[in-house]
Amino acid sequence: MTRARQLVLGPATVALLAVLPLVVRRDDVLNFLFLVLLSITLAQSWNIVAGYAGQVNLGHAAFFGLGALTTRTLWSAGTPVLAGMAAGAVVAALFALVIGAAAFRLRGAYFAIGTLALGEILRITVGNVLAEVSTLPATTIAGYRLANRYYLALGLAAVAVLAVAVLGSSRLGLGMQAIREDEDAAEASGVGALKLKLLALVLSTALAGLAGGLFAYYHISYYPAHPFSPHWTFDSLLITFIGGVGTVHGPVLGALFYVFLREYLAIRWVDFHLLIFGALFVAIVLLLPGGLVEAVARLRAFTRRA
Amino acid sequence: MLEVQAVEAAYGPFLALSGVTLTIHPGEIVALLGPNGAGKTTLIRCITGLLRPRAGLVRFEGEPLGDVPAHAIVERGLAVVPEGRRLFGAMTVEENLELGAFVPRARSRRAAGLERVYAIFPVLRGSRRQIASALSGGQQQMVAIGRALMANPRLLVLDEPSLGLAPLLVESIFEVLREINASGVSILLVEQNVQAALTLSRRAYILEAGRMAGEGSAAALLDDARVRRAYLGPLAP
Amino acid sequence: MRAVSDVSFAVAEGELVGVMGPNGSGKTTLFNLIAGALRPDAGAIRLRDRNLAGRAPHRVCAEGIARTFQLVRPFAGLSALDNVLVGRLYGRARGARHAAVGEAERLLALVGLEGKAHLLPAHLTLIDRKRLELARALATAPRLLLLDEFMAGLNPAETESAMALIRRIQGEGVTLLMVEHIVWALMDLSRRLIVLSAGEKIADGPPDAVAADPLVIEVYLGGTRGSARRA
Amino acid sequence: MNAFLQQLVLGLLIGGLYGLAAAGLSLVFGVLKVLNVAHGQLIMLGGYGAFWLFALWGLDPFASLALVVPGALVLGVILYGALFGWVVRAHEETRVKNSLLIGFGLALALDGAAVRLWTADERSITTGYAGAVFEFGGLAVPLVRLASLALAFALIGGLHLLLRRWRWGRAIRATAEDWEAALMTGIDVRRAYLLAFAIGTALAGAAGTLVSVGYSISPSIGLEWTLKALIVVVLAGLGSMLGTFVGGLVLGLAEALSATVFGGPYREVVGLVIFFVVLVARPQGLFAR
Amino acid sequence: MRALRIVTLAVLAGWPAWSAAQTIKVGAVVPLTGRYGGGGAQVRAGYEIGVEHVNAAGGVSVGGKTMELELTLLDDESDATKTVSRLETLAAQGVVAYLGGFGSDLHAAAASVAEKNKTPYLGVAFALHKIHTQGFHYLFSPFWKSPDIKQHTIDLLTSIPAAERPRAAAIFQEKTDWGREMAAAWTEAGKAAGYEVVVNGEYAPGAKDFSDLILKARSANADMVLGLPTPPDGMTIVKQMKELGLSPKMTLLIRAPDPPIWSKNLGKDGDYVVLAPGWHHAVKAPGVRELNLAHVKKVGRPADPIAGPAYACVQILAGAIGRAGSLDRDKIRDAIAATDMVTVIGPVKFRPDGTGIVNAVFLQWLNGKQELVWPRDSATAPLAYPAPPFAKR
Repeated sequence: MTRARQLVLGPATVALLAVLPLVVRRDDVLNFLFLVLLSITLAQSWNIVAGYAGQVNLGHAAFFGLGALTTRTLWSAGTPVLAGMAAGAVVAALFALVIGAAAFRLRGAYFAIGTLALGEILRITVGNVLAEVSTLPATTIAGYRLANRYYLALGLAAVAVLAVAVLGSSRLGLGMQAIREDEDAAEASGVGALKLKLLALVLSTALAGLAGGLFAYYHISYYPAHPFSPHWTFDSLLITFIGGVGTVHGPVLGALFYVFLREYLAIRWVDFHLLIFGALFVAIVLLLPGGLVEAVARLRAFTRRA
Repeated sequence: MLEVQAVEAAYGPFLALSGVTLTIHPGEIVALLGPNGAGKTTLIRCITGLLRPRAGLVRFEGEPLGDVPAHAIVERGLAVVPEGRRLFGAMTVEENLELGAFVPRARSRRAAGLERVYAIFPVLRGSRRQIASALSGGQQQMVAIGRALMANPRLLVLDEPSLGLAPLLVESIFEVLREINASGVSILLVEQNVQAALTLSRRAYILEAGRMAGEGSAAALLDDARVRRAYLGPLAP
Repeated sequence: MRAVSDVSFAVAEGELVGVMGPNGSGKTTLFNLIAGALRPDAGAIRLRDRNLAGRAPHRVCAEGIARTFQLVRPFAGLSALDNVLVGRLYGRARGARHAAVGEAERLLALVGLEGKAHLLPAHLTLIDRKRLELARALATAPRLLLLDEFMAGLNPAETESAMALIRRIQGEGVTLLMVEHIVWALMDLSRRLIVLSAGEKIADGPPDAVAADPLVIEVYLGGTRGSARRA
Repeated sequence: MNAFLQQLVLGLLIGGLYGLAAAGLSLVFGVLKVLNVAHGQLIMLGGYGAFWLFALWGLDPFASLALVVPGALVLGVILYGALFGWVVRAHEETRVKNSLLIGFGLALALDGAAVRLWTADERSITTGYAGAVFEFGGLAVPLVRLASLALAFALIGGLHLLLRRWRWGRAIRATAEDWEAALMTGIDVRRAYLLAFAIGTALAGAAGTLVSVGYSISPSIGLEWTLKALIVVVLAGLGSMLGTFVGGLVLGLAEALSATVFGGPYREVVGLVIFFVVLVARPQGLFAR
Repeated sequence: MRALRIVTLAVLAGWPAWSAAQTIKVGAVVPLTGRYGGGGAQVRAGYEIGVEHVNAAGGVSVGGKTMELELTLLDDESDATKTVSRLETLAAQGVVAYLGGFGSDLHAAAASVAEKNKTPYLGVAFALHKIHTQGFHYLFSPFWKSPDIKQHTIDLLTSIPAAERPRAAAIFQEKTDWGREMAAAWTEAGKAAGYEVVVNGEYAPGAKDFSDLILKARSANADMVLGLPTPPDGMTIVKQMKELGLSPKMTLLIRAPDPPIWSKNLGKDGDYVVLAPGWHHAVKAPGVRELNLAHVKKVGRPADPIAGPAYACVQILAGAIGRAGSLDRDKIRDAIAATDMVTVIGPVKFRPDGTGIVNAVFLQWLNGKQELVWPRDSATAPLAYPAPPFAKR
């Protein structure tokens, strides 16, 4: 795809999605798209550190959760939600800086499992300390508009995609990709690996923190430990991998595909949806080992030839 | 014994071997010489089934090895001592040796094989319970050769057995190879140590940049300027 | 275990020095020490009087020492141009981005990769990958360039063109230290050779003197002592 | 003091189960370089196997190991042939990634299938001798859990011997270290992979049996056990089954210790903190060579 | 990008759109998989039998027109975010009311969506009172709450002769808000019932080892154990109590012993445990027999403890729609609030906060069966008290 087409198509998609709530007045469609957009943001943020800097972070939910926790707390106390989200992003990124220095002593699978442990530590601690359900007051619920959440999600997803697109062609992104490909060779070319890995982690977790803030704004009633659940990490990972890791489009395609399939099957086959979803997932991985981005490229090459 | 005919091999898009032909007759020691990166190890990978040639044919005792999986080639009587020894470092010396006799043709003669290896390398008997990675380089090389011998091969392929060893050790290793050959095992020896290799072998091939650059009797090659130049350059004496 | 012990030498600005020695003699270890990939247990590595021993590789690179790898290690997921850009944007040069692209393209042309800027390394031949790695190293604007077996695996024609390339780079004022197995090429290129054996320096001098050194012939051409005498 | 010692004893007992749960995962990861995140689901299936043998025929759970383990072995062969055998053909990096994805899909499918087959109810086996206790110097040592520990140890010990003495056991170890060199010594590496995966699944089946006796099983326990096993695998480091077992014991002890010191709710947190610290200080794990 | 467009179109076009039919649409999101799957299955059976019975009896008369109930039930995998998403799907289908799932976290999420969508919500199987203090307008629960349990615990204990009552209680407090709520309530109840809380130990749900709590209770000579563990935690607690020799006179566990599987799993070790599931298939109320018959036909056993209240939800809803005479959700809501009817769980009324005024029951596992032991008048067996030590069973 040419850059020019990208420049037209991206804003056009966003514009189309922006007018959608005015046309389609169904909360289920908005809610579905909200989940897709949230998944795009979360997967894209994971993509920065895993797809670009090559560090498979299995503790991603911790940053999503920290963002949600901070935002919800501040918002409940009367802070405007956007300010709360900003604070959530800062808290998530600061935590990333603190643990990153230790975690980046680990490489490869050890980094992955180490961060998984960190995520679990946070989840259990938050579950222990904050065991009370967090529910918005009835007056807030009365004024709850899903469209507001949808627009915020749309904006955030656009920011996330844009951030990854810009990063991908920037000096920093180039350095991160060099680390992903070969950390030693990157160092030999002057790339300070630790600094860039930390930067990628901070960027990634700040976005995850924002996504968490969005979740806190969206979800009326949940237990504070819920956004710390490893499921959020796994969802991000699966979406990114099945879409295409280290690409701008991968997480977008992956999120659409993953959320759609999951929701559709859950509605269509109440008793067998997990079984079908799992089996389909396995089949897709076996048939399209390169992810959806690659499959789309192959499909396009095929249709062009035909 | 072994025939390599017009073999062509590639890693991805770039060609590592082209039109390589080589023959080993029963009972021979043949040296394969050539500078680093000339494709010697690639050729060995083709012979041992780790890499499928893109074109050409490898025959062992008259049978083409085209579709034979690597592990089954050992069963046919072709064993290899890989470059860098590639021992199973966390296992004991004896476990390494016994793994050498993994294939059915060698299993029944495991005990005799062990005795033979210990007879050839008496030091190993003493260190047989030691973890292989704890051995010195020379002893590790002995284990690697011993492991290949345990397969009871009719053709032994050695990839740079002198690598990183002190000259005295190289000498004794080569002495052992001569003994092994005398017991009826053909040998294909890949070496950088030209002098030693040519002293040991009767014939030699010279591989350069993926092609056969020369072939001949060892005695002739020892005095061949081409060999010398390949290693020491035009200024070589 | 000691891979390299008590090796001392100096390289003058603009010089091209060859390092040779049999496999396992410590050449690559020496390079890793200079480039910061390994930390020396003792001794100093000075570039223009600044001690670089023990510094991280990317700092060493920023000081002006670049390297290539024995087995080529291009960034497989990045285009040729991006490979070179990494060097340009992070090395000693740290140019502005738009200027960097121009410089990267110039370097790609210099090493003979014009028209291949957008290919992935997997689609390049070995010699081209070596050229690419050289361009990436040059992009960091090195004062000293370490070439680790640059000619390994090349056919004679390719070797000739690689030699021409190295001469061109030397002509640009880069100081070169190269490990090489293809000795005739090394002897042809350099005015001075250092020979390592078992981690120690056993010879240092002009090529003809080194080639005639009996010690060098023994360890290098190898063989038993008896046959060395015969040679 | 007595209560403290009692805690440690119980921590040790559960640690043995952690070790057994991790052993299969460790073997598969070490040999195939494949991360099977559906390992917990395989444990779950093993638990159901034992449960049904008990519920339908009244078979003692420890005796039912004699059926569950071979059954799981067969299941492992099938899973390898159908799924993971395809993954091992890829390069190592893609291998881990694709195995993660396939494992995830498999886990979901098994979760869903288990609910359909056995309902979502929790199940547990209580034998006639459940709750029996050895008194030992004032410490209560529950018989069932002691037997579980002993069995776990016996299984791991057996596996250890198998990997040391059996021809194919050595082949598996050799493949784990250097599959190319293994191939060059005449080992059919694919077969070693298959065996390792099947044995790993059999170990999961055994672990599931013990879980169903000491604790309870339900279709949703998979993830929890996968995480626990994963942590033990990394804590212990790859390379030694006995090391993995000891790693499990260490984790069990650490949890018991922290429950005593920081209170029950922080049992797992402290275990994880210890894990992280060990990992950063010694990335290759406690017992890896 | 072409594929992206195709997928986008597919999402918009293929998304289930619902046609208006001549039925009353009722939606339920219930955990059928995941950690609450076991409880969800009980709830589901109650709903489905309830809807069958209402329709078999001719449906609901709405403004002179008789309409059938149409239940759409979706699985949320015990994940609150999916609960929300699937409730929205049901809303778009045009449901006039929601029936709840299982587990307080899912209920909390679901009730708030119902509130947002201004759709009446009837849920059982959660005793957490806190949700009802948020000022929710559409939330109703014909199920007893923590304060009710507290009061009835007092009633149950005071029915025991004063000299024999338990004196020292150990509370195994799950580290959740309901756990905290009930621990406070039971501590309070001790004043009236004459016991002292000697151990109040916390644990995180899903724990594999409860020995620290059990040992503390043993050394404090606790003669009563109170807790509200999930089924796996409850089973582990009982197993470990036996192993560590803690044999209180009374063990009152809410939630874990509710499913019939309890005694299958624990055998006679599960006996004597007192439970408070809110209902029993032997209570004397109209319709219980029919419910049991249908449940036997469907599942092979009389109705489970949670199936009854779930069935009652359908009865209450059908009654309210009939009285509202309209499918307007606010009118249905008001009719539910004004409920005063007799269901399979007995007479039901609602307080202004949406909690139900319902009969209370305590059951006890005796010889592998759930026996109704309180209230005395409908009891199927006398309360076995004190419970014999594990060793003597």
